[in-house]
Amino acid sequence: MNKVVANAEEAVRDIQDGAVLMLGGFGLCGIPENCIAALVKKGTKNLTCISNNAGVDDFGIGLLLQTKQVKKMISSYVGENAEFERQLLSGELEVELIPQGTLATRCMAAGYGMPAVYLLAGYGTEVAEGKEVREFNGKNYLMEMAFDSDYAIVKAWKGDKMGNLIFKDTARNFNPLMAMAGKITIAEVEELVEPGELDPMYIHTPGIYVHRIFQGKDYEKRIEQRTVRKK
Amino acid sequence: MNKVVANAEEAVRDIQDGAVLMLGGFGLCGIPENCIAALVKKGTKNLTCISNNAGVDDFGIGLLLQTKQVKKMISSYVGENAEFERQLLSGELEVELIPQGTLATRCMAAGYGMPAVYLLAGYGTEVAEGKEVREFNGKNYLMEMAFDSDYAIVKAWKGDKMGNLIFKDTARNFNPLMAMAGKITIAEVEELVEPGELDPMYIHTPGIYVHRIFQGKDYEKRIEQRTVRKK
Amino acid sequence: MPLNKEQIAKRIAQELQDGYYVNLGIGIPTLVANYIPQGVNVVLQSENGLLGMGPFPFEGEEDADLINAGKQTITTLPGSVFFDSAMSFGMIRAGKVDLTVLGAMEVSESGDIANWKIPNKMVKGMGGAMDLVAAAKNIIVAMQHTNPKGESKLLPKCSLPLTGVGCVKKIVSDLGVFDVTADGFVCIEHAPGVTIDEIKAKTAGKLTIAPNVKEMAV
Amino acid sequence: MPLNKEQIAKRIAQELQDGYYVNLGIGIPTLVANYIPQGVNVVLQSENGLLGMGPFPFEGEEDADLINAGKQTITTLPGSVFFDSAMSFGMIRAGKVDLTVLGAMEVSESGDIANWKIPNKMVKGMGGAMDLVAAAKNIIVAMQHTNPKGESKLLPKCSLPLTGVGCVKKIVSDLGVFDVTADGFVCIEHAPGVTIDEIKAKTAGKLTIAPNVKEMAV
Repeated sequence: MNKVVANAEEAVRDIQDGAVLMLGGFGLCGIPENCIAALVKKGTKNLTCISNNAGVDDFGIGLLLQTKQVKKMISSYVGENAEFERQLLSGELEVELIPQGTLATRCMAAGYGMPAVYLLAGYGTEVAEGKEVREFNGKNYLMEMAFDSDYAIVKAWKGDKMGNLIFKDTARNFNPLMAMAGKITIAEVEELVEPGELDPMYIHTPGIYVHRIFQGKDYEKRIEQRTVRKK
Repeated sequence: MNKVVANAEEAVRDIQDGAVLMLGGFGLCGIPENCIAALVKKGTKNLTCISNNAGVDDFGIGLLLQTKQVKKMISSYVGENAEFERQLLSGELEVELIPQGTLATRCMAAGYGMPAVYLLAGYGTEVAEGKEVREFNGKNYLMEMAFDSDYAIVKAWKGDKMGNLIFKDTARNFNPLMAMAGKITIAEVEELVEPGELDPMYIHTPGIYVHRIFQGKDYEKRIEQRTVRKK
Repeated sequence: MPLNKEQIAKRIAQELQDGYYVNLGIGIPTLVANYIPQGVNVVLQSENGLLGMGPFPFEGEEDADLINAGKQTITTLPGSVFFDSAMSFGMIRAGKVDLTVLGAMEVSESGDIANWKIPNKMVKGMGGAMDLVAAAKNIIVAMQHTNPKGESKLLPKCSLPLTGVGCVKKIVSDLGVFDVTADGFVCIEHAPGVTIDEIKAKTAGKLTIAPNVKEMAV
Repeated sequence: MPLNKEQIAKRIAQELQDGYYVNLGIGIPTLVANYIPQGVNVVLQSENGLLGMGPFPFEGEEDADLINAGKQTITTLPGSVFFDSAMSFGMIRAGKVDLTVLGAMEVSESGDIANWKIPNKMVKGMGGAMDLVAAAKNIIVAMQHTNPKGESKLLPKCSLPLTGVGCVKKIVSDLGVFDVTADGFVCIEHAPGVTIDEIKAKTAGKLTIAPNVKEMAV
């Protein structure tokens, strides 16, 4: 069993043009910075990116947008990105907007081998168009399908060489859900440790879901909305 | 906010005859010993118990069977209990057998507000009788409904006064799933601590799911199959 | 005088009960946290994966890994818990969050809400709003009664694309407090100095004035 | 000579590949863990919520909170993980477990399996068997070729209530190794000293002998 790869370049080596990727993170929090940089360097084109947000102009998935590597974004909120807006309005970029909880649950469904789930969000709205509606206990639900993605790329705080992962604070967000959902799951971690160094009771993502893992480097961990109070 | 109750008697005080209960545990591992004892003492009758197993003759849910308080068991495996077998064969007790993963997932579905899920287990078997079958990607799934239970009764290792829970090792099993699924969730814990004493990154059940919590006592934690190797 | 944003938030805070789990949206709803009544303990949920959201950090103590759903740096409190996004919306969908407060562009007399999309403008997305409005068990809308053009935001039917159907239970606007009932909007309180006539004039949807309507205490 | 249980387990162990995640059922399958080839690292899953199951504890070190799906006291290994029962079956259903080995009362030539219920006998339940057989991506059955009455357990159709449909990929019995194909059972190996004629005589379902059938190496 050897899941450890040397770096981001090796981790994303076989991602082909046209691949469907899941990318963990909420805003700029908990995003796989190293793998995004490696994808920019590799120049893989026509990517479909499933990710809650699309980064900002010069960080996160925004970097892949700048280089026009993204064909389609599947997100819940794509607000903070001027280049994104330009590509969308010009028709260069396709966008599918999905309620945030639906996005999360469709990842989870994939990880749990459940092909479809029934969710409340979006009933009676344009999100419901073309979807099966079904009533349970007097409420209307939409049938939503599990995501089918080629790669899930996640960022964890700590991981061990068997692929077990722990996420820090709210940098957890979509990461463990996507980790479960990828046909191939790539995890970059701030600290890679030996098996046995993580307490088996407190692992968020069991290593069985993780195919490649590497110790990331040079994390910027940019803050999108720095808010403070005075001492 | 006051979720802390004095003891098991107070925790189960309002459980009425005919209630539907979920009881955590796998075999005798991670079962709510204190609450079971309190239910025996209280004498509540005609209970429907959703629990993976039915205990042994003189421990676990077996104690509620001895006193004939159980009308129906919903379980995946009920093997180790002679009194159970007698009541079943005599028609005193109703039993619904459910695949273990289906049992777990129907609890989870309730906790996630998903009214129904599609699962593979049991297709083509007698478990499928009366259930909707649906094909996704060439495989046949059964539609399984979220459980609807009045009370979930779980046993945790540590808990804080806001109801946050941590389970020990494989005593986790069904406990966090059922904790999410009860209209009222009662947690008994080996160690009750102040809010802030549990690390917020490593809590298995967020307190929002827990309505009553108490420090249990006199845990026997019986081992069902003691297996050892020689030093 | 119509209420200012702080007063709207203050009025909504009166709806909080001890032990509530509450999700506060961006904008006026966020301000509600500043007016939680004495003796009332509530736990704030942030849908990106936190129960027990605390105040903003002190300068220099910001942590990029600890943000709220508005992407602001925040802190935790004793008893806080982190979880993933599926569990976060799962607990909302399962009715475990007692109250959700959010803003709106329009609300209809049947409780429909529109707050995510304006045709022909750049659409940023619904984020968690559709999940929250569809699944939360109690939803209060905090908003201005009229839009910048002076048009009513309480309508017979929403004109903008919907976020959710029949889900708003109560509105606190700068003019008053309104229950959303099977019989349309019911004004139960008016802002100090705001007349019933003004409320009637600025409410396009079906409006009833509660017999015991009173002046809001803020 | 038909194989004994240990030999069946030993033969199945040859199917293990480095890096496999494996679920071993109760009985003969459990013995497979004793014959994992040198240099092959596998991780054992126990469906009650553990990846990385270790050996039984030393006397006096048993822990009531640490058991396997057979309710036996066990230990962990470096890299072990605990999780809840929904995630446990979720990872099986999602095809993350590479191999499941379990016993059977009957297997049909189309891969149906019966191993949980005998009519008119006390039914203890299916436990996790139905989930495992329906969802695991690769299933090997370990069993005796015939029942105590000498009747074949490899049948045209199962006579007992099914556990799962069309799911068994391979059988290792005391007489040989059989692929379960669209064309029925295909004997690819025979036990040392067991003749093809004996296998034919004791197999009720459709049976083909592979052209390159060989003697099993155990």
